[in-house]
Amino acid sequence: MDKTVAGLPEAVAGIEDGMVVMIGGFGGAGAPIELIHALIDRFRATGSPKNLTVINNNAGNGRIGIAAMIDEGMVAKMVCSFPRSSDPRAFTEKYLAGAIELELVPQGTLAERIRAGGAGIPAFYTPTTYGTDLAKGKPVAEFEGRNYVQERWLKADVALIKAELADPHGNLTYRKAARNFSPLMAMAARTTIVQAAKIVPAGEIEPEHVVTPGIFVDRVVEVRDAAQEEALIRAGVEYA
Amino acid sequence: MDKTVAGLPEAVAGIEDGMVVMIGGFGGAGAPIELIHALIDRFRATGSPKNLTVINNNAGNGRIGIAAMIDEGMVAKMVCSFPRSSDPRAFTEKYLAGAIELELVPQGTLAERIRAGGAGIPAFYTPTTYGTDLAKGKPVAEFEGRNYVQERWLKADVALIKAELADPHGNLTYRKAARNFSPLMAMAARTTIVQAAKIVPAGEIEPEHVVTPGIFVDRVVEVRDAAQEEALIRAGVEYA
Amino acid sequence: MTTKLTNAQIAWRAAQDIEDGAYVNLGIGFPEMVARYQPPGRQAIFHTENGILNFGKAPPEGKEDWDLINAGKKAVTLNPGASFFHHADSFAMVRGGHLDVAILGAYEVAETGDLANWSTGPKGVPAVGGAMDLVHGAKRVAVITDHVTKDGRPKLVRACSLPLTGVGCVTRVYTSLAVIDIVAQRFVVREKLAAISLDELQGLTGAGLVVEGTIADLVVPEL
Amino acid sequence: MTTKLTNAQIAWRAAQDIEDGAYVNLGIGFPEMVARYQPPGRQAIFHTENGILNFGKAPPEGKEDWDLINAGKKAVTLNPGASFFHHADSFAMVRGGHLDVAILGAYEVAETGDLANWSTGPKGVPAVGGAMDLVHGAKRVAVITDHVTKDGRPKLVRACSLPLTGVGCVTRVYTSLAVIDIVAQRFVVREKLAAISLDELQGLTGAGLVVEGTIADLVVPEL
Repeated sequence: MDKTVAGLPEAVAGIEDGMVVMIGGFGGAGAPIELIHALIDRFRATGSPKNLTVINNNAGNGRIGIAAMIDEGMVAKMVCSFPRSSDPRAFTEKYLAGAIELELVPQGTLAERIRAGGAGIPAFYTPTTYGTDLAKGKPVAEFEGRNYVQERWLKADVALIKAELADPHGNLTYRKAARNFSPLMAMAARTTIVQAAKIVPAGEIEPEHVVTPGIFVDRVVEVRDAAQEEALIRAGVEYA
Repeated sequence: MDKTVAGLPEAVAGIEDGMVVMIGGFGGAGAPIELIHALIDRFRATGSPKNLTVINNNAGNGRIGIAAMIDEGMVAKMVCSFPRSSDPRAFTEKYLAGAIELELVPQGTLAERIRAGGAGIPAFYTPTTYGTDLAKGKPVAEFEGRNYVQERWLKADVALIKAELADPHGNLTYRKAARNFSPLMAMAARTTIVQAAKIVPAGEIEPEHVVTPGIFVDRVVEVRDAAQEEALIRAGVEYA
Repeated sequence: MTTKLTNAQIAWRAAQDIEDGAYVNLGIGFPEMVARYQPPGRQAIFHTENGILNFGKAPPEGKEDWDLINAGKKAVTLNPGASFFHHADSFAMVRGGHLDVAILGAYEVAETGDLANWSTGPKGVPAVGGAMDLVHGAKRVAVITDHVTKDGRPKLVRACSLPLTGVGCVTRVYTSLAVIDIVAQRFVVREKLAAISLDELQGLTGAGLVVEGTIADLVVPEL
Repeated sequence: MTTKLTNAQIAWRAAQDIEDGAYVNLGIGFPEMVARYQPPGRQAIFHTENGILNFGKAPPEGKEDWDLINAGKKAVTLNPGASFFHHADSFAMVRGGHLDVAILGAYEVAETGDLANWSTGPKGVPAVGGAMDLVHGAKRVAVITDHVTKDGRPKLVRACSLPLTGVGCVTRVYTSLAVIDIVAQRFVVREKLAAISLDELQGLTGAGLVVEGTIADLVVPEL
């Protein structure tokens, strides 16, 4: 059992045009910048993958990461809760020009829909959005005198995840609030690709401390000294 | 913020007739024997609580724990997936005599219903039980060409939980497979009562290693050298 | 001198109602200010949607850890007894009724308890974040807001004109002029500034005000 | 000499189809035996519903840790790379399609893929455990079973007479006489013991057998 791959190009291999890609991170915490940039490199070299649907809480910041994917024209649709950031120009421009689609999902519903995708729950009811514009067209039902909206699972072809420790089985831990959506996305994707700050031998992560069990992970690549998105933004870095 | 209570009687105070009580544990792993026996002590002294609905994976073993509650006549209904054990006499006798009600729930559905109760999800769809006797009377729906059964959340008035470490905020860790249903039940009960092998100062449990955040916990009592149910069963211990 | 509270004073007043040991979520922006005014001797536990319980103050500038942020993406620190968890667990806390108080900002609040605080209309890029989740589940959903808009129109109204965040979810409103409960779909005035009459308050409010018993003076310190 | 495989030999045959690195759940009882016969050079990762991935063999008697048990409540050990998780995550692995193989016992299997393995009827105390969850979600749901009941009646049938565990869920059956796939609601014979004719096998089966191409000999070692 060895899910480690040698480098970033191998890690992002097989991501094809039109795929649905979940990308971990909330703001800069947990953004798998190196995996994203490896995917951009492939797009620049081969013209693929494009027409991607990207699922993330936000819709990119500045000129790196998801924003750079959008700038490159790789993204056809964003599914997110908050397509704003300190510098949302990349998404905003394309959106206002009608060049990118947006599915706006409340943050908690987004998390629960992804979990449902990973857990084999095709639909569930939530009070969130009942009576609002975002519930339009969705089935509603009353339970115990209160109204709820039916929401559907979200699944992906691929998840790109940033972890702290990984072992060759794909067991993962995360760093602080960089955990956010990543354990859920790892469950909900057909192929889960992880960049870890460190790969340790099997058995070194205490079984009680594993946050994402290896069954949810397909590939692991070690990226030491990975960039933190927020730090790059503040430093004005551009991936161009 | 100090959720610790001095002793077992204080820990189980306020559990009243007719309440729904979730009890952690799968087999002997995670069974909060001392909390259960404290509740039995109160019943013997006061005649209360009785007419309880107990939610647990099993329905008691031997003459201790939940089996002893059943023998005492405290339990009106069991909600469980597997009312068998190495010695299921207590439940079996009452059930065959029509003196106790049974709601049989598949194990994964039981877990998911409890999680739903804790997460504010009143209903969800699962493939489990579709086309079987256990789906009778439940709504069904088709999603993406496959059939699913609608299941409802499970909530409780009280959860009795066995943890390994606790801090005064109620943050918890568990020991090995004794984790099982406990983190879910802690979420789904109005009052979550925990016996912990050790109470440590706030900050001693690494924030990354907390399994149950304190928001889900109401009372914590330290029970050093707690009994392990399976060990008691094998030793032939009876709580009588 | 204008006869109204500053934002800091509104936040201070809201903070006085947070009990010791309460689990609290403060919305991004103005509501975050409430944390500054916890009464002495009381300790609230703050929740942030992105997966932390019991976070503390901002770190000194230059000492930020950008993996340790709140829902507003501001750097925070941890208090002893903190914990991390993923987004589904975090919103289980929200939606599952585990928070004691959520304090949010508002564009409009209706006497029905409806809240509009996420969209000012169809222009631009819509963004909702956790607002629609937060209005459900907390035992008490309170709003802090100026009593009127910048151009003087009422923010407390009969029915919201802007897109709703949630239906019938708000139970108390702390404004720059008054503390108002929503009871049985009516605005019930609990406190108001002594310098303003009930008639004046009614004139600045877009729905009928109800009085039950006496109205206390809304008294806050200089801040 | 009876011309049929022992349980150990059925388990051995099932084990040969488990690929290196597969995530596998073995039902309680007879299916647990499959773990003993992993082919050399292949490492399967075993999942148990009560919250462990990558558990290992039973500990020596007297060395049991009763907090470290499998779904059958037997003491187990951990292999390097193991993890613990709660029941909702555990059944997310099951229901969410993350297991490669689930191997279960059966009272009856129908040519439609329906499985009956949890109840022999309304008498006694019903108990279901994780059986109904396990038949959904694993990429491959296989059954190991004697070909006929103790009193000689077919266990592979047109339609189950006992209460169902799941509808259309089984894709392969390893019996004491044959290896049979369920394809388009028909039993397709892939392997059978050389000592038994297809007619004899049909005579012991409660639904029509289909042949696609050749039937291989079912060959297993002495065990």
